[in-house]
Amino acid sequence: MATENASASERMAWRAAQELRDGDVVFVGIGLPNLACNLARATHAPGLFMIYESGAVGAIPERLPVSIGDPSLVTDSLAVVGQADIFQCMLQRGLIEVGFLGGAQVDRWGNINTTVIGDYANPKVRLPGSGGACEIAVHARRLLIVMRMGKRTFVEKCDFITSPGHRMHGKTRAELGMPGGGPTRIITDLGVLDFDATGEAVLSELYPGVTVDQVRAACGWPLRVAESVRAVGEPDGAVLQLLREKLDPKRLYL
Amino acid sequence: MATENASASERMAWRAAQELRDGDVVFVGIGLPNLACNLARATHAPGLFMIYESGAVGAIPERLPVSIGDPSLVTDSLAVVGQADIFQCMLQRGLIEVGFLGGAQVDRWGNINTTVIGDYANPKVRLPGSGGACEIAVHARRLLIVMRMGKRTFVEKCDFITSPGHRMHGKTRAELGMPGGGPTRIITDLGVLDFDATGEAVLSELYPGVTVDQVRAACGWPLRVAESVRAVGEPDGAVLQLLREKLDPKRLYL
Amino acid sequence: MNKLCSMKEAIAASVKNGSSLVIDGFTHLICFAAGHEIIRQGIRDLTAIRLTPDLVYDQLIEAGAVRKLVFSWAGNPGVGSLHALRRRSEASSPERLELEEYSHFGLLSRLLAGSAGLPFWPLRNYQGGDIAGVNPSIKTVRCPYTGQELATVPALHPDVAIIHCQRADVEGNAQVWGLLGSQKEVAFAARKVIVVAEQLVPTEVIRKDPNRTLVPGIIVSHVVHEPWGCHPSFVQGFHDRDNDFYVKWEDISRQPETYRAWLEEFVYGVKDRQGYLARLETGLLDTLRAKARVCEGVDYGY
Amino acid sequence: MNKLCSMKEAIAASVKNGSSLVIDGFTHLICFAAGHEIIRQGIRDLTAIRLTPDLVYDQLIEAGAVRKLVFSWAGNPGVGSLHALRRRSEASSPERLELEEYSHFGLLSRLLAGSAGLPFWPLRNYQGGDIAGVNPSIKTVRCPYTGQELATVPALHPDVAIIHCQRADVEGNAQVWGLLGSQKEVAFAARKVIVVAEQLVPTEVIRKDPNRTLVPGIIVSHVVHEPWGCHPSFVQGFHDRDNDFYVKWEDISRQPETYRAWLEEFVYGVKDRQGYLARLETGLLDTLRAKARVCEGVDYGY
Repeated sequence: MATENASASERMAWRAAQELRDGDVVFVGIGLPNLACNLARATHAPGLFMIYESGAVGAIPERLPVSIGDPSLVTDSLAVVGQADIFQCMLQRGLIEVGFLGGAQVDRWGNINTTVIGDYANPKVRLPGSGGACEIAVHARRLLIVMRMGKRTFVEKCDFITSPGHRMHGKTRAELGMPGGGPTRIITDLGVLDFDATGEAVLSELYPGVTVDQVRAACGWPLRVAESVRAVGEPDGAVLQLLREKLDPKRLYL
Repeated sequence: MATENASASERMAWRAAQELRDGDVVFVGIGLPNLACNLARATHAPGLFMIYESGAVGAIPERLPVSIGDPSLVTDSLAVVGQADIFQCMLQRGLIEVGFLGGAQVDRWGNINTTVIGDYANPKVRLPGSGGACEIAVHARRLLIVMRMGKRTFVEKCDFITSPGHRMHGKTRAELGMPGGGPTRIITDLGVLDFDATGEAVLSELYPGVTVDQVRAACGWPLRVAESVRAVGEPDGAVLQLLREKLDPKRLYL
Repeated sequence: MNKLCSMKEAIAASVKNGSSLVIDGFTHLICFAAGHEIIRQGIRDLTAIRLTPDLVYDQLIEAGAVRKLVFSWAGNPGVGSLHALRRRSEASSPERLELEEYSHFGLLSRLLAGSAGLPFWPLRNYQGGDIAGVNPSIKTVRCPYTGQELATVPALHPDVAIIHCQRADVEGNAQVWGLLGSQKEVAFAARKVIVVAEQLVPTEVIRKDPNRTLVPGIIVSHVVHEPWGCHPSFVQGFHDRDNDFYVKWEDISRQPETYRAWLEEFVYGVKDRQGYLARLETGLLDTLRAKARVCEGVDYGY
Repeated sequence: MNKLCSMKEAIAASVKNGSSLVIDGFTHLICFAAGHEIIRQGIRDLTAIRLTPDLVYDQLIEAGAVRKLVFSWAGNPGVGSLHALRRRSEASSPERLELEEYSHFGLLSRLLAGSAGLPFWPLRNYQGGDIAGVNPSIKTVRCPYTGQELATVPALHPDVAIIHCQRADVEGNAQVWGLLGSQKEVAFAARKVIVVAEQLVPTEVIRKDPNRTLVPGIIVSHVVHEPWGCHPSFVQGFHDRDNDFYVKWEDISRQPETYRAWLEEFVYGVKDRQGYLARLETGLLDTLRAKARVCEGVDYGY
């Protein structure tokens, strides 16, 4: 199976998996992040430790969970605890190494909007809201953002900051006394953005066949580009087979 | 078996049991209070609900527990929870109707000392300290004090207020914003003291054969006496048999 | 005290026009049966509180039972939107629902404060983002030791909490396993608690494993025995989530007409939960029934 | 990761001169084996933290291991005093121990704050009484909603927590039933956690009943397998409390001479826990062994 067959979702899941190290404690969301975690566990990070906001700790689901509260996350988990323990003793206590978030809008500082499009009191579109995203963004030591690029999603200014990034209304995380490390990378369908010392997103990797101009055209702010842009690695046939046949055979997220 | 055979401990346990109503939620300490609760359960209050600071909720111990953490309090309990739940969700939430306390010193306002005799920094006797007593005194809706009378225990002023009563350093419970009702009665080996509207202890009941003067002589402050002093009821033979043969056969507390 | 009654009796005795209400359960143990009975009784002006207003809250909204929603994530998990809510919360909406919005940790903290008998709860959160800016209930407090500023939320004491559990006795001593959500916090925070049991058991069963008791009967006012009361949500050890229903719901709920038709058929058109279950596709419940994975017991001896 | 080691190794790697330490367990699961090993290793200047400094803490004090005691109730429960402590805390004492004193709820709240990653914890307590007056760590905060003043305590992060449990795997996933004390709070508050297991089990046993897991292995650094490590305290489902020992202790500990002789024989005079157990009266352990009261398992299927 050749790499050019990899879909955007497959590439994103694979690239996100590369950010996970064996033994990392990950706060897992549903969808692509979940797939990325399961891929990492099945390949280079068998000791990845998955925690779900539903209360499952050290889950090893037998099927791809369709929600973060799927019963397959409970059966054979190492621990199942109340949500107060998840948010207080795990997240706020600083035990979470990696968090994953997506959203409807992201800006150059990694601020994410999952609340409303338009004015809060009078929104054009009402989105689901924060869930646990806000506190994950505040507390995770490393935050990975996974989103498809486009001018309506990568915006100059989020309509609403649900989950804080590196700079909010001009203030830095350090100035605000925020414990977590903030976003480390945005993994998109066109390439990967890192964050520089000022907390601004910088294009650092491109998928094969994608140009810098294409990425700039899909970004709502004048995107900074790293001096040397690397090529995103490519999922090989074995990985694609794993994703398609074993990890998401019903194509729930791919 | 005639009543004159009742020991001081037996009379106190019996009199304390009379304060408990069927269905009351009681925060049970060890020793006489525990015996009083078990007596109430075995007689007029089968639905008495016993909670222990160790975490046992709705305990029905098969043997007389020698500590508040006895394993017999766990087996066949309705619930066993962490101590955070006991202090936060049960006591601070206001679910406890009756608390029981004793101590080394008590004053006319029902303040109790279980911390030190003498100066705190340089004590003559170091006592165990509060345990859960302070918060029981703050939160229980009704507080029963069970103590033998004597000039060294019923004092003009406690050397240290471990558990607050009705008036502490001149301030009332209402002024201090304290949620619980404070002491309702002091059950002693000579008689029973109630509290008047100002929060001062008043002699209201006498055991058979005890005179007001005897009680006054055993009290470290000028004790007020109710206009009509009642006779404390008397445990009958069946109760004494229950106490001696079934509830405390090893005479741990009697 | 025997508190056993029907769902109809429990709701009629506890939920009034204008009540604040939590039907709890995080994906797990969501008592749809209670929501449907509230709709049938025509109760209005509820303040509906839940971290994740699931389909059942959307149904309450569509049926006109809800005046205000207090929440932290409103969607059809893994599928899409809550359409009754969206139709009442966007600029183009003809009528609007009152919304009070937190993150999960924030709303959970309101329940923690309520359950612990404290007037507020502190949490390290909300710096920088916009949530606190649109919710005046989120304030701050300064730590008396470090001087740092922490977010606070006020205690929440819902008038009624509805807690579905795997098993309970007639006094309301309720045992839960699998995902625990915020059921304990909700129950202790509430003024009145209805326990709904998948299985009704003698008190001896509860007493044999006291560490499993999540809600003690002393805080419970009504006990309802309602097997399958959580469908399409799930009950660990009893039945799986009906994912197909959650997926189909996206189409059913997108248009007010199909939404109302569904409510007519499955809520207004039936007398009780038995009626609802009878209208489900034949054989569906059998496909959802759990395959046993029974753990070993532990020894409480001494 | 396999974290299994001997008690000697776990203590040597974790507890240093000057460490702050909790050996937890409320009457239940008090790990005397850990305390004795600390004494044998001659560790000094400990800040020893525990709601109820039981006999084991008194023994640490008598052996000279403790500089400061942080506590809320210091006695021999149901029997009498802790005599090593009393001999070091009264006006007549030649040498004095530093004491920091709370009520149970206050010290527990320090651990709650530590476990939750908050710098302080609020509680409705200490109005009127003298405890806050002699402990400057107890401060107040004003509720941003009601204006009422609440007591606060600062977060506590012990250097080392020692948690005895009924069963654990080699990664330190620990399951506890019966009295839970403040073991969860202590473990999450601490910088380093030693899990001591009555029974070592394969991880599959833990995974079969995940709701029983009190301490997850990710916060554990060492695992020690030490059956009977809690004698004379008890382990629900394994053995009863040795009440006769608690009663006898009153006489043993009242005089420094008999106290030292006991330490010589049962602590300094043995190499490890096996040595201690070998010196107990023949047949004693058999009389303490629990009579089985095994509960039913529950179904985690879906």
